Amino acid sequence: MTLTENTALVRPDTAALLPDNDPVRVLETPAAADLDPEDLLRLYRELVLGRRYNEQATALVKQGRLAVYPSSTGQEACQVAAALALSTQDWLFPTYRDTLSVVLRGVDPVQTLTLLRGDWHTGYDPHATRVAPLCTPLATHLPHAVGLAHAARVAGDDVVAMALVGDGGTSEGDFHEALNFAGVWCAPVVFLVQNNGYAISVPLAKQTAAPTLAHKAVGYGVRGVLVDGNDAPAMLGVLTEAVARARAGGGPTLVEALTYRVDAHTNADDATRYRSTAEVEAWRERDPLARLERHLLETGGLDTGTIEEARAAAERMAADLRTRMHVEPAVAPLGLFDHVYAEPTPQLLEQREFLLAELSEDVEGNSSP
Amino acid sequence: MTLTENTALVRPDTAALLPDNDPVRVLETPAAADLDPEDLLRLYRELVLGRRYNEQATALVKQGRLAVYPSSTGQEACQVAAALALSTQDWLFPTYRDTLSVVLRGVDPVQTLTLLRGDWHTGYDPHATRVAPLCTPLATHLPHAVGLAHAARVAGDDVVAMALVGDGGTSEGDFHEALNFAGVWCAPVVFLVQNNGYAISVPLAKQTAAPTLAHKAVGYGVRGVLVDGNDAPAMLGVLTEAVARARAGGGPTLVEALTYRVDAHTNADDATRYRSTAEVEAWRERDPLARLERHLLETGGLDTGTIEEARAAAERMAADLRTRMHVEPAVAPLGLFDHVYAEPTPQLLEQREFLLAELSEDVEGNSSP
Amino acid sequence: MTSVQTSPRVRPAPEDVEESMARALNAALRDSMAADRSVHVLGEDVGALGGVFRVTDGLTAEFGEDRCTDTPLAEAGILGSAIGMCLYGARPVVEMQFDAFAHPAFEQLVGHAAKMRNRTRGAVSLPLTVRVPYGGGIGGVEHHSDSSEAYYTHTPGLHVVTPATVDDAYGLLRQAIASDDPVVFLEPKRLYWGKQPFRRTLDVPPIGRAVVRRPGRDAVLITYGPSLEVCLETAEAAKPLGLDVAVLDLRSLVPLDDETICELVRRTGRAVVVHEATGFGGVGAEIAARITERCFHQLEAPVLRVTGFDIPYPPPKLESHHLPSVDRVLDALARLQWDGRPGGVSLAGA
Amino acid sequence: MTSVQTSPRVRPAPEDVEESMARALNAALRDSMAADRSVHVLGEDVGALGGVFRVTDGLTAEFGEDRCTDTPLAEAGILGSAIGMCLYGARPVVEMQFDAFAHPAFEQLVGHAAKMRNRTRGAVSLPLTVRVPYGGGIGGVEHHSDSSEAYYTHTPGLHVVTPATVDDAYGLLRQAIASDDPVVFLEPKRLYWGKQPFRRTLDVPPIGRAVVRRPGRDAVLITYGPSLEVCLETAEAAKPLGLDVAVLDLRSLVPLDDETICELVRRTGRAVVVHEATGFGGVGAEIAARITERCFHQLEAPVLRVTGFDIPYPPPKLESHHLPSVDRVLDALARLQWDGRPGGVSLAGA
Ligand SMILES: Cc1ncc(C[n+]2csc(CCOP(=O)(O)OP(=O)(O)O)c2C)c(N)n1
Ligand SMILES: Cc1ncc(C[n+]2csc(CCOP(=O)(O)OP(=O)(O)O)c2C)c(N)n1
Ligand SMILES: [Mg+2]
Ligand SMILES: [Mg+2]
Repeated sequence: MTLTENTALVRPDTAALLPDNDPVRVLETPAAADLDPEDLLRLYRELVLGRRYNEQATALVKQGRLAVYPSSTGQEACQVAAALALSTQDWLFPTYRDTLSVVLRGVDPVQTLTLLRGDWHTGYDPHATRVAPLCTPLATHLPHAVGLAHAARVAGDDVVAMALVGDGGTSEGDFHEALNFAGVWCAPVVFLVQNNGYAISVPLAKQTAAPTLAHKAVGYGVRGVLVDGNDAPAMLGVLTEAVARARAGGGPTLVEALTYRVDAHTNADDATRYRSTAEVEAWRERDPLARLERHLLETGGLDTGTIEEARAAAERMAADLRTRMHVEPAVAPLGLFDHVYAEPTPQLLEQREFLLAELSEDVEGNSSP
Repeated sequence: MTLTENTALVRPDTAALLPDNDPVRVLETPAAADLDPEDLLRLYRELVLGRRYNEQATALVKQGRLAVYPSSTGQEACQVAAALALSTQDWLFPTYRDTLSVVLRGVDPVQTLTLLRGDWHTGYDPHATRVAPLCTPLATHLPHAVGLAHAARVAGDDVVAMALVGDGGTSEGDFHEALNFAGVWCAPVVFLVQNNGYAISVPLAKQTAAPTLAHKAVGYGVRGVLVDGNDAPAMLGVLTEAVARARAGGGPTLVEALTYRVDAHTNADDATRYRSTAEVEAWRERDPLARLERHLLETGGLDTGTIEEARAAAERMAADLRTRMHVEPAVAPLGLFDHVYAEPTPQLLEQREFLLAELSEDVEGNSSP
Repeated sequence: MTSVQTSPRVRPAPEDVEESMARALNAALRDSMAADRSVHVLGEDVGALGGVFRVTDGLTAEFGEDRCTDTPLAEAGILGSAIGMCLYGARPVVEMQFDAFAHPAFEQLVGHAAKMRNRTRGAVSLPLTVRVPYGGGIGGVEHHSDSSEAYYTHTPGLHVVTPATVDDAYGLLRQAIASDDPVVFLEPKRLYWGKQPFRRTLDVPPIGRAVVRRPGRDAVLITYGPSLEVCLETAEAAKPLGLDVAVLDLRSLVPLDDETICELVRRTGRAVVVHEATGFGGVGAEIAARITERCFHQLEAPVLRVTGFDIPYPPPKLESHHLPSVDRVLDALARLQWDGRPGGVSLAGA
Repeated sequence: MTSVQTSPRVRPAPEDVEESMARALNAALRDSMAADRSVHVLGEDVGALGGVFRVTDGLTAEFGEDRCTDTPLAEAGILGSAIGMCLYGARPVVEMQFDAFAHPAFEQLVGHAAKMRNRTRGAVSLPLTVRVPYGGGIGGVEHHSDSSEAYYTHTPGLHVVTPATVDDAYGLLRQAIASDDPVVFLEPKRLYWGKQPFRRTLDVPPIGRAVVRRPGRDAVLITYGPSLEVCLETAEAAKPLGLDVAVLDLRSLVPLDDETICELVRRTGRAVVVHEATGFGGVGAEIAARITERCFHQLEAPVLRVTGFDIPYPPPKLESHHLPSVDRVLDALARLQWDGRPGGVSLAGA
């Protein structure tokens, strides 16, 4: 008996796990020419829409219509690819920054923004949309994605879970536990790390000493892939492949997408405190939308008609969003007690009565001269 | 600007991090002949002592002198090497299973066993002994080791921390957070994973899909080493080198030692529920003490006189331990309130009064006819 | 670990078999799993070993590894993946090996399990049971004897349930598993091994209902889980002293049975709350506060508390000084201001 | 995030400069670091950014990265390594970015920070300060407005402190950092920005002492942190109704100033406890329970509580319905059974 027989493990081949140190790129390789033109156009349209969505949401904060908005401007290729790589029956596990991918999954934008508008915590039905609530405590939703994917696999169903997380989130214990469970259970889950270089103000160099975040996969027996997160076709290609692999029983993949958050962390953040304009400008030049547009124009895959069409569609979405977000949502104070439990406890019923009385008094008070 | 400039990270060379899939061995390689005979004899003596200590502690449970004993029988090479690899000023962070290494660091065995005897939680002074309390919640002491090592480095002091953890403990979020902090801070800390194949009943195959536990180092930019944990000279060599590297500013190392827990998890455990006698027997043949003894006898590094001397010393230690552990320790109920805070709160003083009154009544009650 | 015997005080029906609480819990898991394919058990060592307390004994053998699963050693991961399983329609029962080892999963419990239904306006329910062996009295070393119920009861969105009898262990666990809300199911470790008559029936009062384990006119001892035995013994010991003491077993801390509590307090005018956990900010504080709010004019004396001290749980050789004892509860009864009472009762020296 | 103004009610000495609580806390950190080389600040974004609330503004520039350190994003790792730093003689001040984000570190706090001194019989002290911005009223989304103090106060071994004035913010934080025990230092987020006179002095009452912010003969409002303002306003509003209401600012929840609490309750006979956190099992329950235990015969009415409801913290647009308001505290005062009172007070409609 050798020592490694210890564990009765069929240990994965290390070399197969080790990600390249160079990110997957498509736009700058000749291979890009082979891409399906329809897919590229779809990507392009979604990127245009996504950019416009980010702009509109940012404007809505300034207009006091959103409490806060963590923008994904500059990260649209990741957002779009995450949404497009999934099939209908699959699940998405987003963070606060991933409302764009939620919208692109087909969730109504107003419902998607409910959390950030402040009328409720989640505005859509996760079961109906197969989108988990926007998660704020970092990395805590990753075990949920693993559990769901595992349950689906055990049930014999064809469901893949895609979980999004930031570079900072990879430092949390829950990231580790989720990746490890996924590896052991060979769960059909894809972890997409949007490495935008910062966790609020903290640069990646203070976050980890790992060669790349994709290398973290090795310690879980999970496949790791590094990809240029501002290269939309590369993103879609890598994620589509990872989803297909998970679907086929090939287990989880950890995808690190190198991207950049062009805006501040949220509207409340002052990014000049921790990064230079030069850095931001350099990244603007790698803008995922501009890059794909350039590529398509150069390769003849795009004409001005299509560009205008895409922009018009985006404009319609924005106008609709603007209009609907300017309607102050009806909030129902008594609803505070309705869903704490399936049945309100006697204590909650008492508290509901109390609030009801208070609200009635207010109404009376207001109606009296 | 390339994408990887994103982070301003000087990323470590991946190849340098990637551990071998084959454990470091010494006893079965010709290199063993080169080892310093004095070191080998020291190792041998400590192994003999360690084995005897494990036997004695196990006996003490049966005699009702210990509440519980998690034995390190079969893992003595790890225990001995961990203790010997450290210099006086270094710190050890042990778990419940590592009392042997604590004893070999020079802590009084009776004080070491205080937790397991049940008279108090920690029996020795961590500052005086530079040994942290035996840690029960798995992996939660690893960040402590990192913090201490970091503080020492910041202070410019020459101190290395060695933290012990089991294979199961590597799945905890705190393991991840500790390794990541250590990597970022380049902290002088050595993590020794004693992979004894099981976390209570759970075999490694259900614990992780990683190629080896040493591979977990890669995701933290930390060096990983796999070593035959039942090969005492290999253990000592690997740990000594890791400690020296940490001391020299070379950063942390994660060492996975392949070993086996020959006894049950604790006396309360029934190991037959989850592993076969054949498996245990196979591992007994790799017994670290027998292996070194055999090697030393074969290479002429050991004579019967030395063997007897070593055994006699071990016997003296065991006899002393036995005698002292058979003295029922004095426990002081009022001491329950003394160290909750530096100064007891008014509330604790009241509660102390209450217990004092109760104890006095008891005494009166007992003394009355 | 030493076993603490429980005398079969409750419903000693001769036709019933006797069973330990650990076995009753095992039966509840088995019957729930057999009745509902969506019930999954997961945790550390729940498979081949059957759990360190053998509560999951035989479940993997009977239902397979996918239904009763040894997980990696990571409590947040266990609870978090159970939450994800709920999203896919499963009804997971998670085992935390000891009370203190649930703390690494605190964020998952408080940040997610407790909030999921509310944050989704009822769209997502989490039919999740978190089994937590809790309490002391078994000679466990550090981190093996804690009572964390107050953390959970203060967290809206969680039900918190704890049986004190073998029948309740079975009935309440089955109810917990059937519940569409997360239930923290606290199992009093020291009662695992003692045998009591066992009816293996779902017919126990629902979660949210307290049960009077002993009627009494003079005062009521309000308690739960591991302290029920102490209170029953105290009531017995108070009898020769002329006191007729009721004992109320809460069974469910959230929801709390205000109705029954207040009924007994109004009837008796005197109450003592008894639990093992640290007194400061413990469940006893909430109960005492709400009794006073609701029954102020019926109270002959302040509601008193007999609880663990405000100290970390002591080592085995000192735990007897920490835990509520019959003497301490008697002492509290004696301090319930009996002077003005018709007939007068002196418990001095009790 | 909206800023809530605080009017300078406390010690409006004309010679003092006005300062916000965030700046006072910053000054406390700066002065502590200057006075003692062993003081280290660590947390998420505490460096270049100066913390999301700017409380650590400028510290890295002044003291270097080793003294004020941006850590990786992992709360258990932050608190755990701070514990290790203590073992090496450091005096770390940890920042948790928001109350709910301290939950991943719960095990480190409860399992280690709180227990280290006790388990080593005093050999190891942990002079650790854990700063936690807490409470609501700032329009924060989910997980940004929680009040977790009850979890901490129920954990023996932790001090729990919370300032409500700018002077206390400075003085108590300096005391907390100087303390040889772990202190959970709760900073009421909604008071960060309002300015008050600031003396920058260590001469504030010690941790463990409550302060009467307003004297009064008829009833006492007992509160802390973010609710002090509400109570002071209520007391003011009660005056025209004929009630002379005292306001007690606890400042320290552990240790609790039983002496001052009981003195005021004995003097007034009536008390209301006010806090934002969920009422069930909240700090108010403990205070109400112990007042009743200690002052039963001086109480003219039960101790009432005005607290957050037993629900997850609401979204921004509904938080005003959850938080204790002047109206609610007035209402509680009105329910303090004034009928039998000489002179009689009617607060009906208040
Ligand atoms: C557990 C937890 N700790 C802290 C925070 C506060 N916080 C919100 S976003 C953020 C930075 C996240 O960085 P990253 O994961 O890289 O995602 P990004 O915002 O860049 O998309 C922090 C620290 C949080 N939400 N959750
Ligand atoms: C946080 C935590 N969870 C669970 C436990 C219960 N427990 C004690 S030892 C153990 C197995 C540990 O296995 P491993 O890390 O491999 O160490 P070994 O005992 O084999 O030395 C478990 C689950 C614990 N002590 N701490
Ligand atoms: Mg980021
Ligand atoms: Mg092990």
